[in-house]
Amino acid sequence: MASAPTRARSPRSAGAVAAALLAAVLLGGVLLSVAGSNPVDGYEALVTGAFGSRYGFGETLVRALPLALIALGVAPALRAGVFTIGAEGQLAVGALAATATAVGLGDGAPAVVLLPAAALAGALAGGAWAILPALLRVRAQVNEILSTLLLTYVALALVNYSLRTWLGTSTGDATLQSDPLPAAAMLPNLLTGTRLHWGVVAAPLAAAALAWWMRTPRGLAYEVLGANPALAARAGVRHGRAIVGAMVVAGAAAGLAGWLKVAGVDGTLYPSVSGGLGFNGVLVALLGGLRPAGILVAALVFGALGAGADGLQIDTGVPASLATVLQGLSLFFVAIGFEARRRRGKAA
Amino acid sequence: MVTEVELILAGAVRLATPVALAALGEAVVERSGTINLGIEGTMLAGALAGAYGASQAGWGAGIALAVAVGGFLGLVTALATLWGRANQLVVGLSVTLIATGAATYLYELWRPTGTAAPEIPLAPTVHVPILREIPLVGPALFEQSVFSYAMVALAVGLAWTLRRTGAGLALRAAGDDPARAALRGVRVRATRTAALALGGALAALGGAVITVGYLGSFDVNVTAGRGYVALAAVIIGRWSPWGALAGAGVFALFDSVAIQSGDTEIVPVEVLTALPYLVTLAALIVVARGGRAPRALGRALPDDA
Amino acid sequence: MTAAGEVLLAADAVVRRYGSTVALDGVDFAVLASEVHAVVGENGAGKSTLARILAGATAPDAGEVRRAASVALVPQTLSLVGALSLVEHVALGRGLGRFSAGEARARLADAAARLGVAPPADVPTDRLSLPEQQLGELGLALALGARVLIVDEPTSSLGPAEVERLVGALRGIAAGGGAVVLVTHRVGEALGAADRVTVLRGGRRVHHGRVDELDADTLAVHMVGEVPSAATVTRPEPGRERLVVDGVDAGPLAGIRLAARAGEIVGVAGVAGSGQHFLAQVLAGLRAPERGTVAVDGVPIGGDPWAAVAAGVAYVPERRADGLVPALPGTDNAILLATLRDRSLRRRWTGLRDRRAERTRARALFERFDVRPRDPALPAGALSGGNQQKLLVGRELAAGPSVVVAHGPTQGLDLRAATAIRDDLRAAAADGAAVIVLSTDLDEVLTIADRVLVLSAGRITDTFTTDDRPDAARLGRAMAGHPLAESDP
Amino acid sequence: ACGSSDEDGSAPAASGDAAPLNVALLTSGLTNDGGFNQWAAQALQKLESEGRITLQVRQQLSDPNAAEPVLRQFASRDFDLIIGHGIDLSASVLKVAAQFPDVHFATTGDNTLEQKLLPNVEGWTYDFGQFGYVGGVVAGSVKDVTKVGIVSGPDIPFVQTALKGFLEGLKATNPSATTESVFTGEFYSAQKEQEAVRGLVAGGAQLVFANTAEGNGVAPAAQQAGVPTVGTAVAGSAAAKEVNITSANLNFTPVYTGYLDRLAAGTFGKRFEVGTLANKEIGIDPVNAAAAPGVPADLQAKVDELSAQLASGELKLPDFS
Ligand SMILES: Nc1ncnc2c1ncn2[C@@H]1O[C@H](COP(=O)(O)OP(=O)(O)OP(=O)(O)O)[C@@H](O)[C@H]1O
Ligand SMILES: Nc1ncnc2c1ncn2[C@@H]1O[C@H](COP(=O)(O)OP(=O)(O)OP(=O)(O)O)[C@@H](O)[C@H]1O
Ligand SMILES: [Mg+2]
Ligand SMILES: [Mg+2]
Repeated sequence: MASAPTRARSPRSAGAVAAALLAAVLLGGVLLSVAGSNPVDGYEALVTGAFGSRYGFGETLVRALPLALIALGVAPALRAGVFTIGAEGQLAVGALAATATAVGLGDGAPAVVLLPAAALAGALAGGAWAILPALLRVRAQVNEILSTLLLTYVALALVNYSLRTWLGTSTGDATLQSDPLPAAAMLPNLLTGTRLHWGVVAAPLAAAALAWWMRTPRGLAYEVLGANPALAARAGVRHGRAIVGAMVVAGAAAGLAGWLKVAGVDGTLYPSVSGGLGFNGVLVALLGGLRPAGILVAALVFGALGAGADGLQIDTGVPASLATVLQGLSLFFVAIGFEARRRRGKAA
Repeated sequence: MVTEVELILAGAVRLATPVALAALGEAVVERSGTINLGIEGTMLAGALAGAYGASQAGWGAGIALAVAVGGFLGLVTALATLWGRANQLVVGLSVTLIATGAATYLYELWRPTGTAAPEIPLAPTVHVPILREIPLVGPALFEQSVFSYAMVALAVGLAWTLRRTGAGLALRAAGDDPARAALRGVRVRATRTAALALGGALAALGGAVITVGYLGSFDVNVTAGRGYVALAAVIIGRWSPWGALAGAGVFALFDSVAIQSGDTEIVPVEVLTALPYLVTLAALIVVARGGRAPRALGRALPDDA
Repeated sequence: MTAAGEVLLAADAVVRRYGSTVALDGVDFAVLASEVHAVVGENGAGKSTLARILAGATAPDAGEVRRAASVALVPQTLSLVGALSLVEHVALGRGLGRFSAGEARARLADAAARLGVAPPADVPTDRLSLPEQQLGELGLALALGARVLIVDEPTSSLGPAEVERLVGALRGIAAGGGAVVLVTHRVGEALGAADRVTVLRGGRRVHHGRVDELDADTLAVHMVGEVPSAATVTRPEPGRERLVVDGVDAGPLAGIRLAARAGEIVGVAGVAGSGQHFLAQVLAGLRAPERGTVAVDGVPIGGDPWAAVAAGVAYVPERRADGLVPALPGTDNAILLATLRDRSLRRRWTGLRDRRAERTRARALFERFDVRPRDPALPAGALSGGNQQKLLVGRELAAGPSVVVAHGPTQGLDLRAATAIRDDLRAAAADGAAVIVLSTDLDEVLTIADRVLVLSAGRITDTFTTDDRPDAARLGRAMAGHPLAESDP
Repeated sequence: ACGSSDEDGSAPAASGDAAPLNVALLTSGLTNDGGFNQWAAQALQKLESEGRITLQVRQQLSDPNAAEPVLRQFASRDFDLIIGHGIDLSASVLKVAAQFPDVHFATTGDNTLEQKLLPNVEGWTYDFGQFGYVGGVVAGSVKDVTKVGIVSGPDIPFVQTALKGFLEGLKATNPSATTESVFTGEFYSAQKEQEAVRGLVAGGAQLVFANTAEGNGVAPAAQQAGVPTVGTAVAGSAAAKEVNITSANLNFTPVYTGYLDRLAAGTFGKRFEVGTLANKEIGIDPVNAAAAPGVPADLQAKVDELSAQLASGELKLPDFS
């Protein structure tokens, strides 16, 4: 169904990504050697940690889920040339709203009420957090990279404040956290012996939605938005509304990811609920080439690196922070690899 | 009251110095047309390199090592964005990921469990005898780390260089209109590369100032987002060296007030944390209308430059 | 002192290829002291390539260039860096150390004296008007010590008065013992300004010699070979008013009032900076007028591009890049404006794009407007400039518009493509559209329009029909937009 | 309250010289901070060198987001004992332990931890009041000190307990001394500690007490300001060696030996223990007489005597919590 050049481009960029990942793997091998570990053993431990056990596999998926959701949500904005990178803060306020809703409705409420109410609260809060930077971009030409970044810190301060005051746990714990969510507000487990929960179905659903949207007339008009807003307006996509729309959708997806985090995994709101997920989500979107399938794969790679790293340290004693280095390296080489491919494609 | 104001101001200068050094470098980088989101990671790398070098061979060696590491990261960024023409934002964020991960990784290799914390000699503080007694601003201006004075000297030097030298002209031209600058004999890529190397070196210096200038210890949270603060400071400062100092000062002032207000919670501490970001946002709204950003900022290098 | 007739700059049998295109094919050239030497030819003839090779900015694949004096190139697209002043340009790209602004200023003043005009030297050049920038480039080249100036199409955005002033400056340089190579595709300009002329066609030198031995027609034949004749379209008498602009203020525009009838082609002439861009945008609904109304067939469209498209306004922007998305395939570019509007391009149940229907539509458009190659799957950016323009014009005209707003529609195109596009515009008018053609090129406007409005500094200063063409002096006065800053001592 | 009950009978029946046990230590800070985290790592490394355990250490896990997956990884991999060291880890340990009833965990916290323990989790805390009291006595013994500055971490109950203990000790030895107190809000924030110290010294403090994790920011600032400290970790920074008079410390060796013994005996679980001078889980660093001119020559003797009195119960302190 895709037009010829689009279809022709996919395997080539897949090749570029593969080459880039290979380069990252080689450099990572050097770092493993520095740590006095045999790189082959190191990678084996990494892979075993990520996929070698039921628990590890579940962990990989659990970690990939919020990344995928954020990336799929932010993809339309990035495709339209809107660089909204505030998912970190949007996830945090989404988690905050979802927690407040679930805890506020309390133990009495049934799951059919708690689950959708908390999900909705998360998505609305995340989306709302995107409105200010969106309006500033549209009305005052304020660069959205910076405004969304700045509001991320404001969001984290808001979560901290809430946990220190009105939303803080009543049990007098030393660390900031909310009361645990009522059991009925938690997403049921999907795979016993893992943390994998039913929320994971959100990723393929969101991917399908993105794929569908990219094939709609509006999807085409959005492609034009970044390069040529006047032309997009003539095609029927108003610049201002489109940008606000794309940024709010990205925010809502991040907020939803925040709900999934507390209702699927943590069961409690911690100040560090976002913990870099938002930034990594944006990177996953870019790594996945802003396409649904690519994003799912990239999210799995990131998730596997995170889950595998714990196994790596346990098995070989290599510090788990190597995973962060590997994530950065993959991204770095993918960014170069994409461009090289694009240019070679043009020259041909 | 007087002592409190003195403390807050002096503390603000100390808290501003690392950020301002990074912001000065980033101002140069952005003037040449690149946004470097890698400075957060570069600062952390500099903090570790400074700590390592200082513990091995004194604070001067720490600073030298940090500057070298930062310059190297700047060159890597240049290689990817200018020669590889990769997206600046992605490369910057990935450099931050790599540097953050690597700093944690290397520190754990350097100081595994069971070893003592490194002994990191501190760089000296300059005490100017009489001027230090001036009320209110005395301690803020005349009793500071060598790096604070270096920061001011650097701002003077950079402002002059941008206005009065061929290097400054080349830099501004590369950031404004790379294609035409190239037509006029400016080596755009070389210029931007040099700017990135300098910016990386200064960001790393800023990081090293935290460990070698003030703390005498290292952990992976020492920079805590200050690189992004430096980015904001550059914008509040409208891409000028003096503006970068002022922008860094705004953030530091709020931090300093938050610390000195101690447990007398007049406003929630989170408000003080969040306020500088909101102030920056407000500044952005004003500045965006003025619109004196380097015109080619953030764009990929044109094929003919 | 050098004698007149001394060869200052010469090229022997230079060849330059770009991929399979041979831009220059064994061209000989020489410019002598004290002369203005015109290089003329159609678009794509190789003029700019020759200019760059002469200046040393591009290396030839074969052949040799000899320079007996310092050479400076003022390129076709201006090369001033907007953030820097002219004074700073003197030092730009010449070493990294400290520079003396005083010395640079003195050198510029000296150059200005030779040119006879002095554009402001201390403000960022993006604050200068276009003619000031153009003259600034010339002054800069002289200040940097060039004796031979190569000027590539300097007049494309100037009005008659400014062209005259520039030609005067160029003649002054030649009189002072320097030499000027004037690259242009305007026959009249070459004849008026130059001592000798070199004609390029398809990368070969097809003629060279003294200007006083030539007349305009002969020179045109040298340039073009044979001139394709315009297809004759019979058009009905102008009908009802389709476009009415009433008292519009927008940006520099003040009190614009105009009407265009079905079947009529209205030209809007004006130098760059006269407000043409704003007028075109207002007509296309891309900019809301601050005051006044724009109506198409009685429907107001102020500031709403979507409503404008719905009312049947076709818009060909000044720059092709503003009308097409180079990265997207021809198909997407061809159906872009219809995709959200036209149900037949969508699948019935899902609402998704119907790729087959889109391709069919695009192929038909490529066929009808002769876009080559006939491959709508190619990215639009891979088409040549002329074919991109045909694609753009085709998309806008395909749906049978009520009003056509075409801004510089044949700019930078060779004669054949330009003719085709003019024919398309005439056909649209014949089908009942009101057509507005805006251009800085007076010849173009006179060629196509039935009626001409002169726009200057945001106001309509004159209006006439093409049958009743006014003399050059009246036109010059009407078009004189920005007065130049007088030289300061 | 210190009852031991072991519901799960699956504990490995290992004897003293059987194969070493697999132990994982998760700390909230760095294990070379010279203080709380390093003391734990040192104790376990000693046991490792004696061949009783194999040890894996993971640092800087104060963020539950980072800590919980690591706890689960260890729990799912046949570790005999997983220690979550630090009050910020205790909630995570309890959460994960509930899902792995067959795995043994230990964690630290404050007095509220006791009620939350599970059959497979042991808890530990120490006498914060006593800990602070020792510091107060030392600070009060320094000559010519009229004002003492105190830098505390977050304003939470056990930090308050230590603070009250300090004030009581100070009053006991120097009743006329005044104090000024600052909370940084964080256990590990060296730069905030520094600025707090500068503020206190500018306000007239002649000595600073570090009531934080290890005071790694307190010592360099105090050194620059020219005042001595009490309570900073001497191993944590070069400055502390110069300016710190003495600090209380924690000795985890008896704690961990107890864990191993109970694991071997199959009695591990739900036990809560409080470290004190009496059970030698609190100790006091040697006095650095060169830290300040006002340190009296007999301070070491005085500290030793105090320590003995508190250990024997001869001197009883009120409940500060
Ligand atoms: N950098 C380039 N890359 C590829 N092709 C080029 C390049 N420069 C010129 N050409 C090709 O060489 C030929 C001559 O171009 P040139 O710019 O010299 O023409 P020109 O006579 O100056 O035309 P115009 O009147 O449009 O300025 C054209 O076919 C053009 O497409
Ligand atoms: N970016 C590109 N990618 C691929 N092919 C290109 C690209 N740009 C130009 N070409 C091809 O190079 C050739 C020369 O292009 P150019 O635009 O110079 O044509 P031209 O001679 O000026 O024609 P026209 O008169 O239509 O503008 C054309 O065949 C065009 O298809
Ligand atoms: Mg040309
Ligand atoms: Mg062309």
